[in-house]
Formats: sequence, structure tokens, C-alpha cells
Amino acid sequence: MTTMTMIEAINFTLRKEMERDNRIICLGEDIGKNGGVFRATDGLQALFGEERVIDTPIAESAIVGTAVGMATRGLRPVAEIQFFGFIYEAMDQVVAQAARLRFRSGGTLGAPMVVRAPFGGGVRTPELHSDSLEGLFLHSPGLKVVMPSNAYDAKGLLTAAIRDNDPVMFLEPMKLYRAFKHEVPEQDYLIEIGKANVLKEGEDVTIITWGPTVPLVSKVVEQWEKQFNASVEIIDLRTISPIDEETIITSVQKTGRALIVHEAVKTGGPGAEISALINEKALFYLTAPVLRVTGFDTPYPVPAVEDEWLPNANRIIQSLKEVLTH
Amino acid sequence: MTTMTMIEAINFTLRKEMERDNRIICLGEDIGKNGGVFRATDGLQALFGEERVIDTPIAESAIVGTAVGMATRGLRPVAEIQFFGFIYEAMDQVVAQAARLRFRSGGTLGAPMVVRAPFGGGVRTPELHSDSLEGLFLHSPGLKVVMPSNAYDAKGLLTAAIRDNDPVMFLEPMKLYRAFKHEVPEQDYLIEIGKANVLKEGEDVTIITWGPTVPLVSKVVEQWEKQFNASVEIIDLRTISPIDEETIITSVQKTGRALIVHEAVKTGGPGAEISALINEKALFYLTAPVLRVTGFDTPYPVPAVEDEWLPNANRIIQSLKEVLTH
Amino acid sequence: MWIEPNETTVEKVQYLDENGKLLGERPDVSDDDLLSLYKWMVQARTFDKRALKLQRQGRIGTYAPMIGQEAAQVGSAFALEKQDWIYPSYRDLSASFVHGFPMKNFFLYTMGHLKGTDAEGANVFPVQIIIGAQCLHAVGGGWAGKINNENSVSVAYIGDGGTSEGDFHEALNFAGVYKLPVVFFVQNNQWAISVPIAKQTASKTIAQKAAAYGIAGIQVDGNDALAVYLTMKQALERARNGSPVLVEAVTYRQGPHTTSDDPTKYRENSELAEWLAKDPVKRMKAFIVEKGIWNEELDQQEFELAEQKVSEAFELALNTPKSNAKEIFDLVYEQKTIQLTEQQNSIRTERVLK
Amino acid sequence: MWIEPNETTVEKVQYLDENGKLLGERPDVSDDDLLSLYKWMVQARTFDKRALKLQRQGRIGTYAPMIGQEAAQVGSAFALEKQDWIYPSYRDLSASFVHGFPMKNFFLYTMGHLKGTDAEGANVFPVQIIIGAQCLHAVGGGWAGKINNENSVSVAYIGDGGTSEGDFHEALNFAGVYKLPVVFFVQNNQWAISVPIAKQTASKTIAQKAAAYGIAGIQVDGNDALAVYLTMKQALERARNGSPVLVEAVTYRQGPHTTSDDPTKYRENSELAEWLAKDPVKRMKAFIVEKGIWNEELDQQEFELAEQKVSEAFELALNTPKSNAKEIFDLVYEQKTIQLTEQQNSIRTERVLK
Ligand SMILES: Cc1ncc(C[n+]2csc(CCOP(=O)(O)OP(=O)(O)O)c2C)c(N)n1
Ligand SMILES: Cc1ncc(C[n+]2csc(CCOP(=O)(O)OP(=O)(O)O)c2C)c(N)n1
Ligand SMILES: [Mg+2]
Ligand SMILES: [Mg+2]
Repeated sequence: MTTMTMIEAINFTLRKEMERDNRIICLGEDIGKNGGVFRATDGLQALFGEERVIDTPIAESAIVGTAVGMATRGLRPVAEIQFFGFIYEAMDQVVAQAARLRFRSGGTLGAPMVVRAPFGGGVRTPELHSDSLEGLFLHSPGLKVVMPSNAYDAKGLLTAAIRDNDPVMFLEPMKLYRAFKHEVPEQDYLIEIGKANVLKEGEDVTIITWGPTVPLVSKVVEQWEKQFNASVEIIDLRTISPIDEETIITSVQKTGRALIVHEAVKTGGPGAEISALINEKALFYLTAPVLRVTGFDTPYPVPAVEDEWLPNANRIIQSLKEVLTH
Repeated sequence: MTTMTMIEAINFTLRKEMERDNRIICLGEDIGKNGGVFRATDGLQALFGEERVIDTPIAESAIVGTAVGMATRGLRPVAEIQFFGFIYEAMDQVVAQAARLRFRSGGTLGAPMVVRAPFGGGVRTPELHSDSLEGLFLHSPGLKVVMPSNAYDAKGLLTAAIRDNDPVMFLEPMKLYRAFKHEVPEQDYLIEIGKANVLKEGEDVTIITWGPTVPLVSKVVEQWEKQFNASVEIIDLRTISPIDEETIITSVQKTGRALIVHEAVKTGGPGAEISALINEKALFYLTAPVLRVTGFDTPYPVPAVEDEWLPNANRIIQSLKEVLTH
Repeated sequence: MWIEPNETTVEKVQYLDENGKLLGERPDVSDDDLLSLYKWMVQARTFDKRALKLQRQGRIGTYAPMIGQEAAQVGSAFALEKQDWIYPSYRDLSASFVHGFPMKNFFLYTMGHLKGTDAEGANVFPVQIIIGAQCLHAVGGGWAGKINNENSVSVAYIGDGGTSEGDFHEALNFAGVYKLPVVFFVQNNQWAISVPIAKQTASKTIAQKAAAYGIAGIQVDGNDALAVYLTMKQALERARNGSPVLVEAVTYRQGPHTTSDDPTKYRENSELAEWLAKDPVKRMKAFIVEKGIWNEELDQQEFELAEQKVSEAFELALNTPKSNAKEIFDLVYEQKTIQLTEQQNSIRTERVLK
Repeated sequence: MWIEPNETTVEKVQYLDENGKLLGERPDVSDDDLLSLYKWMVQARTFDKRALKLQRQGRIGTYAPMIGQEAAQVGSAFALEKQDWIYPSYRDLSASFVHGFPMKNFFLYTMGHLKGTDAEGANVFPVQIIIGAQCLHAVGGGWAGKINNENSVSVAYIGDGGTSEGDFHEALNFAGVYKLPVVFFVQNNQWAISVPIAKQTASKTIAQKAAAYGIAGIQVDGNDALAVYLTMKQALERARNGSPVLVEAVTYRQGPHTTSDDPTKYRENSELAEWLAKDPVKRMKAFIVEKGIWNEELDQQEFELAEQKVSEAFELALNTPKSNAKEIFDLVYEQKTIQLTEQQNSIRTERVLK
């Protein structure tokens, strides 16, 4: 088996899938010769030509809208939005067009397409490059939203996303692109969309997290589990929409305590939905309030203060303590 | 005192405010001679001229973006989005520009502006005219989101929105435009943004709702309270962002039961945040799971089935029963 | 040096004058095609009148009449090949009918039925409500057609008001850069609800907007079916050869914007009167009558036939079982999520209390 | 009849040739102004070099160099009146400096400070990261200026790539319809990150895009400070009189897109070499030296002075207390919500564990 960084795994997967299925087209800003600003599509244009790896003008609505059009006419586009914060420009095409196409065509058309985008904090970017906006799409029926936390998941989830017959948002935590190497099988495998991954089993509290905060949570738990004298279960959600209710509820019914960690701002975010679900389906198992460690309810801030803004170790430890001692 | 429909109250308020403060400018599609597709701005252009009541080309991003520019240079724009479902086209200008301007200018600029838009179900509209999208803006820091459920509130909230120094989304339930008349004082009054209204006190369960579902909930409660032999507290949220935590928590601490009713789709919606808040701050007062009666997790459907899709009386009664008998 | 506003000269293509008299040379169109063009226009007008009546009777929902725009819609769609695709807006019914969209399903659409956009195999995209969005779908569709060597052109139908949207711009720009087989067909019917074209853009014509994208543009008399048809033929040929084009059909919305609209609030009756004199159906009829291939009797028969087809379509729509709320959960994803299954199961079939 | 692609003739305005020789007549610009233009360009280049160095040393964050575009930025901003507003993108530093934005604060910006966009009273909007969005703010700002009789023009700065965004289109269209005092100043530096202008639009020039909006357009040699300055004077006058305009300054991004970019991945060195020969700073210097109002010694002094100003600005930035996380909660609304107060209070000041 080879080891890869997450960005290598994404690049490898795109290549493999494009080799397998020539209906797959990549399009986006600077993805051709330049190979994408993070090199996710490095080398693909040289391999597959300018017809299949398309540098687009700067127009996000057009990137997604064009992909919708392609998807309905026999192609399987993989669109890149250079940074996820620019998705606002394409909001109608993502949420009102791609997501609703199956519905509005009475089931006669579908939009098998993927929208990839890097996002996430801690990388000292200019504004609107780091925002975690998965919550907006969780609230938008017709989309699937997935987010890998490591290279292995990136390959399995991206493969599944590309082969899915519905539009999938594939969100790539920038901070993890080159942070770790993992073993990644070269052969074909899929990670099922809609299924969470119980990263670590535990008895006393469930931490639900995804994407960029997964390694952080793992590290904190590793370092603090003993000191807290508690056994922690960690769920890597992998798919934000549809949420894997079963895994979450089963776990919380066992542990009776839950902590949700995400980078998106707190209010109205995905953590709210998870907490509400737990309330709905496991209320009487709870021995402590479900807490959320998240980005604060401000715009994503400037680099000077982002480490304090993000759900960092201090904040996770603090909330874990609260949940456990309630 | 005069009685007015909600649309009359909105029209009246716009006129009064424009008379009071000549920095107020209205802009939007068909708001001039035509007076808006619902007549919200009827007569205003004749009164205030084409310079202050502006018919724009069809470009929602431009309507909001232009308003942002105006707001930073001494005007107080009130922009109309013809139907709220078209806000996706203006998402960047609303969420990334207007909402963040104070923040990104280091506090040197603000965007005192209102975005008005009709929305809501039961009116047999074409697609994307009925969608309840307040949840997207609840998750977007820097905005305020208000929603009146009657003519009196419409005037007080719109006045407050126009005078607020931050961008406010003022969402108008179409179904209620002409459904009822209420007493509306002609003189100046404000309803504070961020404060919910306890419509009816009760002891056994709290129903939290807003906008189009308020009259429905009131009616259901009126008809069924006796049969359930329970006393129901009804909170009309009035402001979706920022949420009035205090009113909600105080009520639930008293009743121990909560039901949330909204037209927005369930998953990741505003009801999730309210449930999560209750979980966080009043968990041990709860004697039943917090339930949500909402739009289903599908695109807003075609007219033939919208009555079943919407949180209707049957569904509210059913869930109320569940909450009460738990 | 300054390029002054509106310095481009734009010459409108016209074959028939307002009375249906041929201007200049006889174009190379067979009598059969002339008659078909006219018959489709009769069908369009008949459908429109009936739909208006049904709406007034409360039997169908909001309706956006196409009266006055029959030449633009029929003329353009009649020029298409079967493998071409159209991407219509809410008003482009007759273009859709000409290209094979079943009238019955449009009735279903106005009745709020889930199958109201089903083209039953015709290459007609679901009608677009969001102004401008369809232009991008046409670009993507055209692109796919090019990659898949379908020899197929994609036609985006849009109104004058729609040209103000960002999506319109982005679509034309993409098509220009990648030389895609796309025709942008703009029906400039002078109004976008209550906003006249002069308040929509300072550009003297819509055709000249092509200059911004390095593509060809043309303006055509949109009430002259012959001119529209022949221009569209050329436009399609250019597009088929990889040169996207912008066509502006100058026409007029004789009716209200939709059945919810009251045009007397914002426009003068005199303007309508002027345009009624240029009515496209009347004009085409005069031409074929003058040509000796049509007469009053045939005309009456044709209108009756058209009525009959509309009645049949409406009957079929009426007899189609109403959409059921349970169905919607199956239309969100290819495979239903557990959340949707749970919600589907929760739906009761009893009458909804309001 | 067909308007063929790119049939508009566009003539580029130029005053100086590549060697700084005057082409044609002597323009009416005072020696003082000529020297000021040059000195600002020196300041710009000096700032740019230092910023690059500081970025390489890890003392400031990502930086988008403006080298090669000094004439376009300085020439355009130097033509402004104090009451005019500019709406810059991330690369328009020297335009901002000329219009009064403090260099110190731009250093703060690159250091991720909350006050990095504070113009301290100069009419400079916070730099825009979202391509195209600033065009609409300029339109709204210009509109307010018109309504308030400020006699003020709003200038939107945008790149060639930015012209592809929907917001660009919507902005020009609004300005055209309502005759707003706005100048859209496009620096066509040939590249949008790795995408050359030919892949950005099929339009031969950006200036000709004005035709789509019924406004005037003009193309100017963007490496010729004199041409930019004089053209911008005209543009501002037109705009001040209620005729919005589009100016295309043809220039070149000599450096990488930003310090994170590696242009050798996508462009030829030979292209850069060609454009280095047209360098705007060199060209202006040759002109004023030839004119006898400048010499090597003055030049050296000027560069030293510029260095000194940059050093001072950087020192001031360094000595500005770092932004504190607690501050952000006060910048979201005029009045803090209870949620924000609670969150602000929850912030601990201890070192962040990672
Ligand atoms: C994005 C969006 N904005 C606004 C509307 C509301 N609206 C529906 S039709 C219309 C006017 C369209 O005018 P035009 O493009 O000229 O087409 P016409 O109706 O004249 O055929 C408007 C503003 C919409 N449907 N979508
Ligand atoms: C809406 C949006 N899309 C994409 C980007 C990413 N991006 C930043 S700069 C840039 C290129 C801009 O090119 P151009 O407009 O020519 O300006 P230049 O950088 O050459 O000055 C891109 C694609 C962005 N910041 N915003
Ligand atoms: Mg129109
Ligand atoms: Mg550029």
C-alpha cells in the first residue's frame, strides 16, 4: 500500500476515476495547467486534454450551472470552486438548480455531479477562504455533503461522490491537505455516503465531529482521556448530509453524553441539528446537556485571532470537562 | 385607531418612514409605478419621486450590492427582493458583503439597510416563490432577521428594522398579507428586534413559532386546548436572528415541554437551533423530547401537495399530543 | 479613443411588413413550411386564449400568456433539428410545443402537478422560473453535446429583462470562450413585468450585447415569423459549427405579465394598440392568403382543430390522477434517505385541516 | 443583419512609446504633476519590493504584488478629486495609497490585523476579495453621491478576470440605466492567476464590453502613466457629468499572482521579458529625464525616501498592538447580542493549545 497526503489522494482519485469513465469532466478556475491552486488537479490536463480538464473564466455561478447542464446530457462533471467561501456566488445554481433538478423534472432528469471546494481555518488566508458553510447545504434538500478527515476517507468518499447519481458537495479541509500521510490503497474502494465512522469506541461521552477538527479531537482525547478518567467515543461524521442518525443515536444512548465540535459558526449550524436529533430520539438517555464547541457567531476573523476563534484544544477540553462533570 | 391588513401596514410604514427621513430609498423590481407585485410600495413613487423609489433591472445581486454601497454613503436603503426564493442570486451580497461590512471595515463602516421579501406557502405559487429560508440567515453572522405575523407587528418591526444600523432581513409571509386586519396605531412605535412575544401564557407546553404559522398555531390551540386538557404557551418569535433565548428558556423551564413549528424544511433549520438551545440551557426541565413540525426535507413542492407538506393543523395536533403524553 | 455609447449600427432583419407584404426577395421556404409555421401559431394563440379562460375560471393556476410572441417562439423553434435542445422560461410554451413538449403536461404544470415539466422524451428542459439560470444549463448542455459529438445546438430562451442578470452574462462569456453550440434567443417583448426596456438597459439594442463576448449578434423583427425562422436557421448553423450567437427578436407582450398582473397600472393603451397593428398571427395569415395557399375557410377549420387539440390535452390533464404528497419523497434523491422515509411514513392521508 | 464578432474598432490611447518618447503632441500636464506621478510610482515599486521581501521572511502574510501595474494604478488614482471614492481589489494598493490610504494599515492588513482595512478618513473602501463584488458597491456609492449632490465619482478597480463575473455585468448595467457617476477601471494585466485573457473572454478587448451597457468605453496603454492619467481625467469628467464609463488599461502582472503562486507553472519567460521592456516606471523615468526635469541623482534620492517611508509604515504597523480575539465580538453588530456577549466572556486569554 502507498501512503499519501490528502491532496495526493484527491488527485489520485480524480485521475483513476477519469481513466475509468470518460464521461467525467473537471472544470474550474486554474485547474488546468496550473493544476489548481492546491494542485488537486495537477497533471490531469496533460493526461486527459483540455476538453476534459477545463479552465473556466472567473464565474462561479457559471461553473456550477454549466455543470448542471452537462450532467443532464450524459457527462459527469466535477466542478471545483476555488475556495468554498465563493460558493455564495453560485448559491442559486447549487441549491435551487442542481439540488432540485430531480424534483423539478418530476424525476426525469438528475444531476450526477460533484462540487469540490477547499475550506477551513488555521491557514492564515484572506477573508472568505476559510469559512465552514456545510450547514447551509445541510438545510438544502437534494444535496449530499461529504467531508473527509484523512487521505483514506478522501479517496473512498470522492469515489463514491463521483459515482453518485445526485449532486454531492465534496468539502476539503485545506489544513489537512498536506498535514498527514495515510495508507491509501490504489485499488478501487468506496466509502458509503451517509455513514459515519466510529473512530474510537468509548463509554462515557460521544464526541461528534468531522473534517478539519477530527485530528484535533483525536489528539485531545488521546492526551486527556486518562486525566479525565473517562472513556470517550469519537464519531467522524464523514457525511454532513444526510446525517447518519443511527450511529449518533446508538452511541449517545450508550454514553449518555455528547459534545459536538465543528468549525462552522455555532448558531443555526450543523451542531444544532445534531443536538436537536439527539433531543428528539435519545432525550432520556442524556445525563448532561449536549454542548457545542464551534466557531463563534462572528464572521470568520482575521489571521491574528483565528486560533482563538476556532474550536481549539483549550475549548474542547473545557467543554469536555463540563459535559463529563454535569 | 385604524385597522389594516399586513400589506397596508407595510405600505403605511414605508411611507411614514420615508417622510420622516429622506435618506431612506426604496429599490427593487417593479416597485415603482407598479407598486410592487403585492402593492407593498403602492403610491410611494408618486409621493417621493423616481429618485427615492427606484425600479431596478432584474438583478438581485445588484439590488443588494447597490444597497450596500448606498448604505455606506449616507443613505438608508430598503431593498425589495420580489420573492425570497430569489435571494440565492444575491447571497454573496447579503451574507458576505452586507452582513460582514462592519466587521471587515474594522468597525469604520456599517450597512444600515433592510432587505424585504415576501415568502411562505399556501399561496399556490410557482417554484421558489414560497420557500422559507430564514435558517440560512440565522447561520450568517452580522444579519438580523425579523418576521411579522400580523399587521401590528409588521409596522413596529419594519420601523425598527429601518432605523437599525445593521442590515436586517424583513421577511413577509405572503399568506398573511391580506388574510387579517388588525388595529395599527398611526403614530410611531417600535417593536424591539431580538425580543419574542409571548402571545399566550400557559403551563404545560411551549409552542415556539413565527410568521405564517402563528395564526395557524393560535387557532389550533384555541380549538384543541380543552380537548387536550392542557394549557399551552405560545411564543411568536418575531425575530429569528438574534434569537431571544431568554424568553424561550424561561418558558420551557416553566412548561417542561416544547414544540417548534415552522415552514422551513426541518433538517438544519431554525427549529434545530431552538431545540439545541433548550437542550443546552434547560435540559433538566424537559419532561418530553422537543419536537418540530416543519416543512419536510424536500424542495418546496408543487401546489397540488403543498397543504400536506406545510405544517398543517393535523400535524400540529399530532405532535402536540405526542409532546403532551410523553 | 472613446467608443461612444451605442455607436454600433444594428439593422433589424425583416421579411414581411406589418401587413404581411413581402419586402424584397422571396425567401427559399416551401409552402408546406409556411403553412406549418402558421398552423403552429394558430395552435399557440388558441392554447393561450383557452389557458387564460381556464385560469379565470379557477381551473388552472397562474398563467403567463404568450400572446403577441407567437412568431418569435414558433419561428425559432420551427428551425430546430430534433436533436437540438431548448431551455425555456415560463413563457415559452409554444416554442416548447413545436419542439415536442406535450400540451397536456403544460396543463398539468399549471395545475401544480409533479409531472408538469415532463417532456416525455422531447429535448425540452424543465421551464425555468429563476430568470437567467437556464442560460447556463444551455451552455452546459451544449458543451456536453459538443463533447459527445451530438451535432446538437442548445437554445436558451430568455426575455429582455433576463439580460440584466449575472447568469446571462456568464453564460454568453463561457459560450464565447469555448465556442459552444449555443443560441441565446432573447424575446425583447419591451417589458419585464412593469419595467420597460429603456429602464432595463441603456444599450440601444440587445443584439449589440454580443460584442461583449466576441460572438455574433443579430436583431430580427420578432413579429415576422418568416424573418425569425430564417434568421434562426442561420443562427443554428453558426452555432452548430461552433460559433455561439445572440439573437434578439423584437416583439411585444400583448397580454399581462401573468394572470396576476394588471398592466394598466404601468403602460399606455396606445402602445398596445400600436403593437396590435403588428400582430404576428395576422401578418403571417395575410402573407399566406395573399400567396394563395390559405383562405378564410381553411383558417376557420385550423382554429377549430387547434381548439380541439387543446380540449383533448386539457381532458387528458384533468384525467391524470392528482399528485400525491407521498410521491415527493421519492423525487429528492435517487435513493430515499432514512429521514425522508420516516417523513413519508408520517404523512396521513386524511383531509388537511387548515 | 449580423453584427460579426469583434467588429468594433478599438484604438488604444498612448502618449509615450516604450522608451518614454512622446508620441504626437505635448499634453497639458504640469511638470509638478509629472514628477508627482513618477514619485508615486517609485513609492509603489518600493513598497512592493519590500512587501515581497517581508513576506519571504515570514513577517507578513500572503501578498499580491502590483509590480508592472504602477502606471495604471497611480495614473488613474492621481486623476481623482479628494471627494471621489475608490473601491479597490486586493491588488490595488498604490491606487489606494495615492488616494490617501495609509501604508501602515496595509501592513496591518497583511499581518491579519482587524484594522487592516481602516482608511482613516480617506475615501477608500475596504479591499475586496470577492471578485466583482466591489463593482456594485461603487455603483451604490456613486448613486448615493449623486442623490446627495456630492459631485463625487466612484471608481471600481477590477481585473481582466473579474469582468467574467455576473456582478461586473450587473454593475455596468445599473450604472448605464441610471447614468451614475461611476468609472469602471479594469486593469487588464493579461492574466487571472493562471488563466490568460484569451481564455477569459472571446471579446478582443475589454473596452468594447461597454457597448453592452450603452456606456462609453476606452482602451489605454496601462503602462503609460501619462496616457492613463489623461484618459482617467476624461473618464472622471464624463462620470461626474452623469455618464458612467469603462476604462481598460492594458498592462502586465510582472510578478506572481500572489506570494503563494508559481507563474512558471503556466506562462513563458519570454512573455515576461517582452513586457519588462515596456516597464511603466522605466518608461516614465525616461520621459522626465529626457524632459530635463529629473536625473539619476534625484532618482536615487527618491527611491531612498520611498524606502524610508515604507520602513516607517512598517515600524508603525509592528508597534500597533496585535488584534485581540475579544475585540471581534464588538464588530459584528452595533450592539452586541447576548449570544456574542456570552461567547466573548467565554474566551480565555491563555495560550492556545493546538
Ligand atoms: C431571479 C428572478 N428574479 C425575479 C423574478 C421575478 N420575475 C418573474 S418574470 C419577471 C420579468 C421577466 O421579464 P423578461 O425577462 O423580459 O421576460 P418576460 O416576462 O417579458 O417574458 C420577473 C422580474 C424571477 N422569476 N427570478
Ligand atoms: C468570487 C471569487 N472567485 C474566485 C476568486 C479567486 N481568485 C482570486 S484572484 C483571482 C484572479 C483574478 O484575476 P483578475 O481579475 O484578472 O485580477 P488580477 O489578480 O490579475 O489582478 C481569482 C480567481 C475570488 N477571490 N473570488
Ligand atoms: Mg420581457
Ligand atoms: Mg488579471
